[in-house]
Amino acid sequence: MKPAISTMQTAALVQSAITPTMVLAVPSIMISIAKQDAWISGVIALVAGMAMALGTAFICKANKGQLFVSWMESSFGKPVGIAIGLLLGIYYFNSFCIIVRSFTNFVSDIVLDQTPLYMLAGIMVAVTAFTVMQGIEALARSAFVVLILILVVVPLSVFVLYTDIDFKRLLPLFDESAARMMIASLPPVALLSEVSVLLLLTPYMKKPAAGLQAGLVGTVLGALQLLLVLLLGLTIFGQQLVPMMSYTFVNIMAIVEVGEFLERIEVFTVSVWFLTMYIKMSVFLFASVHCLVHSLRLRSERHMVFGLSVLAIVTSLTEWPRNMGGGFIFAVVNIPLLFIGNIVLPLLIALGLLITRGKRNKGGSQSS
Amino acid sequence: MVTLRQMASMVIVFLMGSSSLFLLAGKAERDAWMAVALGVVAGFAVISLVTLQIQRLEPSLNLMEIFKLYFGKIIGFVIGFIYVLYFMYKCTRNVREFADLSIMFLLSDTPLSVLMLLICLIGCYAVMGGPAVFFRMAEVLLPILLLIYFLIYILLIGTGTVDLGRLLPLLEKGFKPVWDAAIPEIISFPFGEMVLFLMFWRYVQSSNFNEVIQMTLKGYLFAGAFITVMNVVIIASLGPLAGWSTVPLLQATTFVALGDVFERFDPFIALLFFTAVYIKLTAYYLGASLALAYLLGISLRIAAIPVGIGIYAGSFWFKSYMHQVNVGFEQNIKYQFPIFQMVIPVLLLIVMLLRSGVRSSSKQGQQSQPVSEDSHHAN
Amino acid sequence: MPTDKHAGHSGKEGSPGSGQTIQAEQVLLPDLDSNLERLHRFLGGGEDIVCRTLEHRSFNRTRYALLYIDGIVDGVAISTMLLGLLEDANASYTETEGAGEPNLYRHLTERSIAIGKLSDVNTIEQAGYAMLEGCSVLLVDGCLRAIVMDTTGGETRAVEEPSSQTVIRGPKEGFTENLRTNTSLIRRIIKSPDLRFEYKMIGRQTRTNVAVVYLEGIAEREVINEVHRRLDKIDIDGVLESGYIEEFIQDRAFTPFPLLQNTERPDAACGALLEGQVVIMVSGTPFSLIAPVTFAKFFQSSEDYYQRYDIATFLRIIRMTSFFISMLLPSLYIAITTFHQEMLPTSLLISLAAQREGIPFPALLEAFLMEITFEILREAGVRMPRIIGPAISIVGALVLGQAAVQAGIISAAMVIVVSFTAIASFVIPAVNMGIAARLIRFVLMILAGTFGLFGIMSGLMLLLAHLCGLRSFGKPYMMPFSPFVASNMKDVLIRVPWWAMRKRPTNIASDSNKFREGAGQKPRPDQEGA
Amino acid sequence: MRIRIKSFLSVVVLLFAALVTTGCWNRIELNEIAITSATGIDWDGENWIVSYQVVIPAAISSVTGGSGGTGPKSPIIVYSTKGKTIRDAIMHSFSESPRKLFFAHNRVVVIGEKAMRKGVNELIDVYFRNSGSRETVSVLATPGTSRRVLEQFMQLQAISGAGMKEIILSEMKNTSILPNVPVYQLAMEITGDAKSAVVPEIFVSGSEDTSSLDSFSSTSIPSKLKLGRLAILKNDQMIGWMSRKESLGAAYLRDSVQQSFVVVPCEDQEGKKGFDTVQILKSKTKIIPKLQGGQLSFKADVDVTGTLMESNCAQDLFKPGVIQSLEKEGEVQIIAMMQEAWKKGQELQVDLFGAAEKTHRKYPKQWKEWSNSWDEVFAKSPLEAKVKFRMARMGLSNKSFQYLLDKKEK
Repeated sequence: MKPAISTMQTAALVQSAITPTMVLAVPSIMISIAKQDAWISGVIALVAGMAMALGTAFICKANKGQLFVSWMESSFGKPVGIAIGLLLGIYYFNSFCIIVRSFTNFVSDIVLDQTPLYMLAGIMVAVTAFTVMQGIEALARSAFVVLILILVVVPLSVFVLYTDIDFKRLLPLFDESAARMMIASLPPVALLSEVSVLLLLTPYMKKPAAGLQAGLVGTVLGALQLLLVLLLGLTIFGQQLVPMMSYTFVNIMAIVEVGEFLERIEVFTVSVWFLTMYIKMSVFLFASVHCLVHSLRLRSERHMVFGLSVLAIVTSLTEWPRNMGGGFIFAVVNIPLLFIGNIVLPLLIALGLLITRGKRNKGGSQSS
Repeated sequence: MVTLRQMASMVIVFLMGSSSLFLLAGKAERDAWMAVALGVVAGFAVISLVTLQIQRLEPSLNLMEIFKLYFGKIIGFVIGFIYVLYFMYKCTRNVREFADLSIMFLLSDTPLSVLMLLICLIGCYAVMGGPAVFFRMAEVLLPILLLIYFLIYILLIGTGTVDLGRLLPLLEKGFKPVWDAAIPEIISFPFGEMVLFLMFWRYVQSSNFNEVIQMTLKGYLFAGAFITVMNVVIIASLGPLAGWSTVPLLQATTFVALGDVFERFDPFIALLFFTAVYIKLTAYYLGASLALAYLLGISLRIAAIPVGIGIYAGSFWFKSYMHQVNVGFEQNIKYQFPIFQMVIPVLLLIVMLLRSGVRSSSKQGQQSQPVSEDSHHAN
Repeated sequence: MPTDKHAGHSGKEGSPGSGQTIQAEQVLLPDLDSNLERLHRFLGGGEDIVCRTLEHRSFNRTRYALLYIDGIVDGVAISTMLLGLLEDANASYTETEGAGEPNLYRHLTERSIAIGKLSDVNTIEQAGYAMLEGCSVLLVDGCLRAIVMDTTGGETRAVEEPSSQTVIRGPKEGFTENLRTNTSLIRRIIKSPDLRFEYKMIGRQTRTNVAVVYLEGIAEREVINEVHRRLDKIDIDGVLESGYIEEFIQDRAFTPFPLLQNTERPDAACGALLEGQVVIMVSGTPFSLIAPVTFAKFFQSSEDYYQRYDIATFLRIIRMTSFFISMLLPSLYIAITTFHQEMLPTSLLISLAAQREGIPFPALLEAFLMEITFEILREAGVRMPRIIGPAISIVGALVLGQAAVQAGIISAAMVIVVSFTAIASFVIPAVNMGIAARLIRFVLMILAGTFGLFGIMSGLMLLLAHLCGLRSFGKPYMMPFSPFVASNMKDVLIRVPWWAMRKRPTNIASDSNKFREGAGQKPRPDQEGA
Repeated sequence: MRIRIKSFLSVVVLLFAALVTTGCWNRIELNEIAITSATGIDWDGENWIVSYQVVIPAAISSVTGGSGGTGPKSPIIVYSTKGKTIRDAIMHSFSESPRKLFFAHNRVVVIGEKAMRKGVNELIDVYFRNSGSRETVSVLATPGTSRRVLEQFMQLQAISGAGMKEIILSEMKNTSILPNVPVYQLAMEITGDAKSAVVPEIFVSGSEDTSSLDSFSSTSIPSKLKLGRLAILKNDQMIGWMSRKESLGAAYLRDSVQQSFVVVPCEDQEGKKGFDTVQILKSKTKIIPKLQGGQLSFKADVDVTGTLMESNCAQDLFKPGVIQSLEKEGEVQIIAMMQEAWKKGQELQVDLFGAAEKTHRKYPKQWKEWSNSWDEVFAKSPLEAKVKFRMARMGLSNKSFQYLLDKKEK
């Protein structure tokens, strides 16, 4: 039977497609640009994210339940459809490699600094490949379970840090110019644009119409977690110290001290964080495999997953030099690529649909 | 329903409540116990002539109903409401006292607000159960309290801390200090508070009301004697230091050292004292809630909540422990409490005697709907 | 025994009486002696085959023979039936209008045989199989059909207390090997007309009787059809235990997690039936299978429903945590002591470091050593004869652990960790889930030894993906958790009191009738007087 | 199809085997790490000297009592290394220590005065850059060399590093004269608007050291580790010390007082003088900058709750008059302390009390031009302190004992 995933599970997928990389490197960059008003640009990013979710959901409504590539072919003709499918496939594969590389850097910086990079990347991609091989339904269910876990752990960490928070450190509000705030909101908006993965997910949903709901919940959850880390960073460390830390979230958890025994627990929170990283990697691998398999008309997805993951390990290790500055490259340099893949392409598709709908309505019967 | 034994044990525990903590009539120093004895006698007069008479005329009505019946709807409501505030104020004083003493004795670093919240919550839980449950608690607690007090006396006498010689130059400064220590203060502090029982007598199951009167007076006398004996023991064991410590009897227990095993057990005794105080403050809480429930026509459980919040908020009014003690012993006992405990009850008695016509009509009306009355209150 | 050809041929036939192409020499011939001789040859002439020929006086002395295999028939039923036949043989009947084989056949079936269930067969091979089944066959000279009488019996074990799944409070009777007793135990508990038993015969050589039991209207129709479809597909020589069938009909081939629940207790089986599940009972084993089943079901013991709800909830949480402890504790210990020492409080770290001062092996190897020793001890404990078995494993564990610590081979903390893990894996009511935890523990230990907490988290992610992908008879395995079904959560981690469990677990029971008890049955104490 | 699956599985198994055999990169056994409980940083003119106090687990825990039979071994050893930079010095430690230094359980970092005067920015950078060291380590200053502090034994606590942290924590909780300053708080204050920070001082009282175990055989040990004054830092360099009285006043101004005490002079009817000790239970300080015309001034209002711990004058404590006089005296004492600390801050031209941050928050526009010359602006702005003192309880007796004695004669 055709796999069917519920609305909440799609929301969990969308949320985990956005949050992990966003919460790692983006806060310290935003705070270095917009100082203590960084959380305002976080709010701007939230609003922009919801707008993008609305746009994507609007486009998805036009899809009558066909899979993405076949939907493209039916609305723009075979060659254009395959071109879009291949383009998206490559785009998702490329961002998959970026994500694998940024997580490998993160793990080797924070936890396992002497483990060789290829072994870390190997393990990560192997686990991701296994998850994708289980099919979209298993992936959706694990995403939901991980979301529940995060919704338990994150408030717990806020509760534990309660004594160190001092809201007065946000005080000279609107101290920075509006321009700096807009610039600071660029990286999170770029990452929030990942909601366009909904285009691929809605056909699999039990109730495709609820795609809007899933997109909104996903982006809001993601943006809220970013806001939470921004506020924690600002209220605990103040805006001068945070730019010095490459992974803000880890330093925040490092100063937790409850009683004599509950100290130095940031490795535990980071380990729970590994789960969300895995879900994000599996979503991207699934997206790229889905696009490539359907555009190239291949028979089985399992072989494509195996091939792509080996290719991903090699590219993610060799594409960038060894000594890259933490998450900076991926958060800032990656923005134009994200904009093209997640905003320009869907807009073109929307435009195309509008034009062809006019033609299709006239010749309504034979083409659909 | 409440049995006679329960009413008597409630009277004893209620009177023993906070009076067991302090040296009453401290101004009369060595002769304080005589002042207490005098107070017991004076109180006996007040309770038998005024309070019990009111209830004898209207055995099945509580104070609020009597006000409404005899003072008319509006004035009855107003005076009733003032009494609710009086009961709530007495409860706040006890809550604050309980909290401050436990901070001083047991938990020095706990914030006051948390402790008082805890006390109010426990009180609220007991009140929610209704009067029957609360009186059963008193009946269970009385034997335990008496046993422990008896144990303390045995220990104090056994280890020789009690030396009756310290009482000896009796009436050294004549009778006057004893008299003015007794009349305004002792009458109103432990013994004048019996006015609260006007709210409870109607729940007692008894064929005729005289049994209730006998039982209450017996309980009252026992409690009076008990408190006098306690005062004697305090003065006999502490002598000149009696007036010095805020809680003399606890101070006395710290002197006890029976072999190196049975030493420094006063925190255990402190807990016991606080149980008695807890019963007193919950009694006031219950009285206030029953009154409010009757006035506003709502059920006891719902009325207990606003009363509880009022008590908790009120107890923050006192700036410090000393302020609470000063307000209590200087102003209230001399000016405010006598009004509630003597002036208004006497006034009420007179009005009841005058408007006996109203009473006869209320008698017939009373047979027809006793049941609905009770159920209305009970749920 | 029948030649190979027969085997090939009969396998397809499976259930008796449905043969299509009957070769000539199979058909029963009128002549009694040739039939007897061919039947003997078909059954290989064991000397436990009994043949008793009789002669009926009033049906012009036609001969008829009674055949059965001694030992698997009910001796009492046979002897009474023989008595009846003998009497009938000597009695003389007047109105025998047409003597001869056909009405003797009819006369015997209607008037004289004292056995309840009769049926007739017309080939040697069917008669042979029936006799192997434990029935007895009556051949009449000159008649083309034979009468088959159901006289199955023989020595079976009495109903005893189940040995593996014991319970403090609750019924004490357990299933036995005999399918008939088991179905009667179920019948005695659920006396409703919609209780359906559907019988199948599986296994070419063993021809084991398998009963698919469900409650009409409560179990889902597709699930029942699915069970039947999968059972019919099994083509195997012999089925000696329900475990054979379990591996054939489960949804996924390679998974450490059990996809079918087995139980030895009729009350547990009936509990499953009432919740809309299907029970598969196999003759020859007290363990019957329950399907479809979810991950959470393995942490519910039948006692949860007999004890009060608060202790039941508490025990369930303990079981769930002990499952994770038995899987994660050794790997967490290795990861934290060798990779992330900063997570330990200082005093604990110093005492651990002092203990490990003289230990030669790295933590991973040390853990492996201890785990394997414990597994060996446990297996020794099980294999030992009943009395000294458990004593050996516990004493062994303690003595070995203590000696190892003294000798400085293993650190004391490791012995604590490993023994606590071993005990934790016993807490899980279902043994097969305990086994799953024990196997995964080794994989996680290797990952922890190489990548620390990161390795453990990767292993858990693999596990989560695998679990979410699993299905049991089409139903998602992680049912109430990941495809979140709020109403089922009432009976998973917590057990709400009985009066609150109104709806049957959705998505397992059929959607037609949802409610299993009336509403508003919360016990409300009468408000005694003020 | 079947062959390919088998080959894929065999590859995975091979990968797994490779994992285990090549060993595990980040794996460090517990008996291969040297747990440091305290580090000391010194500067001798051109080289950093970093000293480590390493814990010897076997000597402390009683588990391996058997092997410790060769007489009491010292639970800690101290050694130091020299280097151009701090990390360089730490790397030198590999050439002399059999085990890898492990900083995660480091409790305290002691910085010598010369190193403090040179600057702490290098140290903070080391603490934030690599993941091994913790940011919650407490910073302590010492007049002499930090190595001498590390070598001292402590009476009750075997590991003096952990002992130092416990002293500073309990001191902050009960008397709050010296604040506990973790590295991240030091970094925040230095990079804050005021560009200043404070660090508590620890020093070795007494002449010779108690660095050998046999000094424990007598009832009192020759010299002890004590908390002393407060070091003041400006732009990460130390510029001077602050006395204990001034540092208590600073603690009130920085609102870092959890519990403290104040000695209040008292006088009875006959005019006999004496002293009462009042324990401060709770104190809350608000510093509000006020701008009239160009002149910036600060108003500090503090409300304090106290209980009487000791009363030497003959007073009946429950009289309202007596309570008021006690409260008034308390206020006078606290105001005096605060003014003294404020004056010292202005004298050294360093704003230790967070005044800069509060001004930046209240007047962001004026803050633009004040920010670079803040020290002069701060030196000129006066402090008007107002304290609201509330006596909550009088303890177990309602009159002072002296009162009973005097009354006896009347």
